[in-house]
Amino acid sequence: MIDPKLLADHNLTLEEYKRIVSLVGREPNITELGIFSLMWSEHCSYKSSRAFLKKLPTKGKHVIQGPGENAGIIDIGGGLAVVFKIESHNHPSFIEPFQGAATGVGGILRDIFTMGARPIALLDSLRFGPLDNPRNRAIMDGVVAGISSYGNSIGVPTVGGEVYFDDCYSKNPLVNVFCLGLVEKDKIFYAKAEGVGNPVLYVGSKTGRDGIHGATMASAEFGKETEQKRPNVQVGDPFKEKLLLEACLEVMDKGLIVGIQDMGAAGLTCSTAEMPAKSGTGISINLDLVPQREEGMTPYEIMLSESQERMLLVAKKENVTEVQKIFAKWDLDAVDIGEVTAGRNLRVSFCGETVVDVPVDAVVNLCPVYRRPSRKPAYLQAVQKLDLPPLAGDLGAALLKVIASPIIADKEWVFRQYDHMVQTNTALLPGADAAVLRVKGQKRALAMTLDGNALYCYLDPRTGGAIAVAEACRNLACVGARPIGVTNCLNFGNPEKPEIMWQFKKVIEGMTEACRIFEIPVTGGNVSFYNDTEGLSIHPTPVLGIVGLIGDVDRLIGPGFKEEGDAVVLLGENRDELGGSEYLRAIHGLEKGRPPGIDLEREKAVQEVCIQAIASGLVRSAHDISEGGLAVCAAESCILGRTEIGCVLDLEDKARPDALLFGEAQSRILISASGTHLSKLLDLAAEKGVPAKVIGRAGGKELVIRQSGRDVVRLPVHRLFLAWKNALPEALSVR
Amino acid sequence: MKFGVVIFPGSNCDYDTFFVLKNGLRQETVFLWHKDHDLRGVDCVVLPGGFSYGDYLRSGAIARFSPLMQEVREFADRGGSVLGICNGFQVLLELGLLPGAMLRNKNLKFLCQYVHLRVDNPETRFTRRTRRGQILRIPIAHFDGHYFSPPETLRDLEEHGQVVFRYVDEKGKPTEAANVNGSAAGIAGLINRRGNVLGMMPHPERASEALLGSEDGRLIFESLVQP
Amino acid sequence: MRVRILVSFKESVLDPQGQTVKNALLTLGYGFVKDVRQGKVFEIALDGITEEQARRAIPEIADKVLANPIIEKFTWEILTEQKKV
Amino acid sequence: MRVRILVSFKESVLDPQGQTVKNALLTLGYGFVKDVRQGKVFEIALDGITEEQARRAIPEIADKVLANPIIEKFTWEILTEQKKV
Ligand SMILES: Nc1ncnc2c1ncn2[C@@H]1O[C@H](COP(=O)(O)OP(=O)(O)O)[C@@H](O)[C@H]1O
Ligand SMILES: [Mg+2]
Repeated sequence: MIDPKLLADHNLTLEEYKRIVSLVGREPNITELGIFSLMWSEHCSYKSSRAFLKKLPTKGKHVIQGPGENAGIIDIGGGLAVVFKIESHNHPSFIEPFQGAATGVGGILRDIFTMGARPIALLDSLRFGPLDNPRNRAIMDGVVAGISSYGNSIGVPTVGGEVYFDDCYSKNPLVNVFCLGLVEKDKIFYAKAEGVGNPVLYVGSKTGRDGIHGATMASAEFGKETEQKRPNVQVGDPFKEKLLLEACLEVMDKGLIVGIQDMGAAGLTCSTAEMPAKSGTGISINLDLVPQREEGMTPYEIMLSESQERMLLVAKKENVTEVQKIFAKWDLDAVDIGEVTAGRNLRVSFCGETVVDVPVDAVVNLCPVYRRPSRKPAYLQAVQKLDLPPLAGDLGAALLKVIASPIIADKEWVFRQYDHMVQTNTALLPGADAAVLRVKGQKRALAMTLDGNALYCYLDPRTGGAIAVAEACRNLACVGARPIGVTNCLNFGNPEKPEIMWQFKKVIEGMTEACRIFEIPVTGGNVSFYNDTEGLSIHPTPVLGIVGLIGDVDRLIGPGFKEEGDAVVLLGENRDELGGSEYLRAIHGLEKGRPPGIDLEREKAVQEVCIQAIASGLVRSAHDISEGGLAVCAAESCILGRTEIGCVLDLEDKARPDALLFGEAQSRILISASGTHLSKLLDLAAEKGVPAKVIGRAGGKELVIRQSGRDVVRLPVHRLFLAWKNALPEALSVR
Repeated sequence: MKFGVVIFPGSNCDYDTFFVLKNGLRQETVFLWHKDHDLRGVDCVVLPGGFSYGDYLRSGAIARFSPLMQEVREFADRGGSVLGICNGFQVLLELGLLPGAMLRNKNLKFLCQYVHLRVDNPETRFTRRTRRGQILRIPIAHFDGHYFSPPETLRDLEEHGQVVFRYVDEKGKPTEAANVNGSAAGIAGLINRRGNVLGMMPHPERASEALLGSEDGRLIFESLVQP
Repeated sequence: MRVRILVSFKESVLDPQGQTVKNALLTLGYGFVKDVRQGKVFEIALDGITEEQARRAIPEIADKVLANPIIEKFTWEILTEQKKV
Repeated sequence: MRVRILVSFKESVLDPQGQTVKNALLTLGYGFVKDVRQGKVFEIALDGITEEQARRAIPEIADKVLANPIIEKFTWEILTEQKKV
């Protein structure tokens, strides 16, 4: 009988093992066991999440490919489609921040170009522990350098992203990377292994012993024994990947291959099992032919290695020489290691012996699906109860502090390290609400953003999930883009804890509802469970990656005020909501209260007004009100233009002054417009039933906010600018 | 004017440069492959930005040995126009077509941002569409752009007007803060004595369309095209 | 006192830099090159500690600051006069 | 045969990486650190040439490829067994 320790090492339960035995029809050997352990890991099989993910809406007129392939695909017209996906690389980035983050970029890029698309944009969502801890600073420094090194070198611009800080990420930083590629609709490729007798080609880097069990590592909690897991981290080779990218796109463009799959998590195992499983075929390969970097590798090691920068191709027989010629041009080998077979098994031989012979369906599709128990967490009641602290005396001082909170402060320290302009499409640089890329030769442009407020999700997962979608869409609306597709990365704790499962369920419910109302399809994503270290879980952290389309790139606007004298208009309504705000966290040290409520229909109407107003050229700037509330939004609008421009806002709301300034009530956008366009803008809003009110005027050198005629904030814009600009570099340069 | 844009393994601004020359300036433009020996009859060779050979050893150190670069050297010796942008500039330094070497940026980080350049020599075939002292707003994107050469060389470069572009602030002052990568004498662009080989760290091809935020870089390509 | 610390990737870790240099050398005709590994070298000048103290401090520094023990290994030596670069 | 080549900046060239390491060490309390210089190390495995040939080829390789003589200098040695990292 099987050794329980061996099973534990492979993260398999006894029940799962018994199922394997019955599926294979005998006891698996060690290599086969390794294969099942990888493919049945949480990371690859989605066994705890699948049942819930099914609820997400995935249909839409323009969806070419929904979940189930390496990335989702949406038709954008004009014969073009966008291919996009988000992936996490959390655990490796904690163990080795630079290489962990770098190889995360490498992995998501391969997911995109395997489909025939040229990657044109990267975005990254990063979460770290507070920067007063040197360890957290070192992690952030390494992660940013790693992303920068890989993305810059391969020549894909990193055009946006987000950075958050919270204690819960101190031992569990999150590194989620999103990539978007552009493909001609009739040149899309899939991970297929069709055509019995077609050769299977191995291309890219040689296989080494690196990263064995990377996928299972991402599927278990971290503890003190992390040390032993160390060698699992790989070193990335962006130069090799650049060659691989060019060579793969060239063979695909010439139509020389049948199917292609990257070897990322779970390496050769994943690609040789998934490709035939999708095509109803089998694959037979000979490991002696696999290019190896190290001597004496066992079949187990070769099959489970997660060496980077590798791909598996299935080519048409008659094209092999041509394919090899193209790879040779890029200084790469394309080695024929096997063929597509009729039997639906994965057969692997090594030194003349068959070392693996298992049904691909069993490996890929027959992993048990779990409906793990869920229970409402006990902490919720305590954290949702908020006794508002007494009103701070000087709200101007509070604003200076909130705007310098690392969550809100300028992120240039990060994105200056990323080449965000290569490929010369970036029409709106990092720092705006969403990144905007022109499509060469077209009037239309693409907008994209990553968003997710984990504190809201911690305080109320369902509302948090809905707001994450709404806020991402609002960011797109602020640049005039209508959302067309969603990808998402769900970062959670250990799903075997019922409380975590409950959070997961609720967040998905919220996201599902929002996606339905916005009518945007989810085309894929990634789930990262087991983000716990020594028993502590991170806040539930969904990261939404939403892509939008802009009709006319010449109408593009940014978040900063443009002209003195322009009217400042509030779309939406101020409300007395302080729960879950950055103000409470930064000024009072409280992560408490209920997050702001959200009326999704209202939200949609507000965004529609903004999109239409921009398309009609009625507005000169638009900025969404989110973390930090109205005061921070106004200050940023003063700062973010080509030159600093002040403003005076006159508010009549009855709310508590700090709630009015810093509350994060949803569905609000701050717009500036010239006098000539104002009435049309207000008419448009009225027509859609959206509250819109002129609340002030841009101009001068100060930010002045009045409530019922009394100044509550009066600050020179330049002071706000300096506080916002210097906060992150200063926090990071402390010794 | 016929342009040739060189592709090394790891070049990544090759298409960007090609796009500006072909679609923006409507010039005949071809790609040149690093393994070839043929310059395909071009009038100007452009070495684009990127990370040739990953820049793993030193930026530009391996690309200089490409077969094509031997042709480019002879082409330059015959007086042909050669423009090296970013990694292309680094290749020209390694090749010895321009003097000096590149060190890591002074803050030891990759820098991608707009900078201001002052034209200190408008009398070259690469800058004749600019004025002396004109300020150009063009982005940089590099890790190793900290120009170095020994004091004698620097003196020599200044004496012969070989410093074409210098990092300055928006008013045209060569301040320490404006010299973001720490280059000797704030040097952002250099020309050889003969005036036919220019290397520059900033990316003019990223500043050749209003939509992208600046058209100042276009002046450099237009200078070359001008009869 | 001067010490020299060499830091390089562990054997099983991919060394893209070394690989690239190796390929370049082969293309240039140095066919006798079988393998290249690239690493970092640190030369540190010390003052005010005994050799014995240095022998304890240096590996600590290397492990904690100069090398990343997850993927790198290091060796070190105290430099006698003629060994300085 | 294995050779080791050390490449480092000439004295006249500023070494900001070394400076950064030095500052890091000082903040960590290693007050006895007076100076740090950072460089590169290459370990090359050779095959099919005599030691004499290697003694001619290695400095050539170092000078032509591994180091940039404008900013860098190098030293090299043939490694005896016990010296391998
Ligand atoms: N959060 C999610 N929402 C929607 N689809 C998801 C989510 N997470 C994963 N998926 C989809 O499940 C499918 C299985 O993922 P797979 O490609 O095996 O994962 P990976 O590439 O992460 O190893 C993919 O198509 C992926 O897009
Ligand atoms: Mg995948």
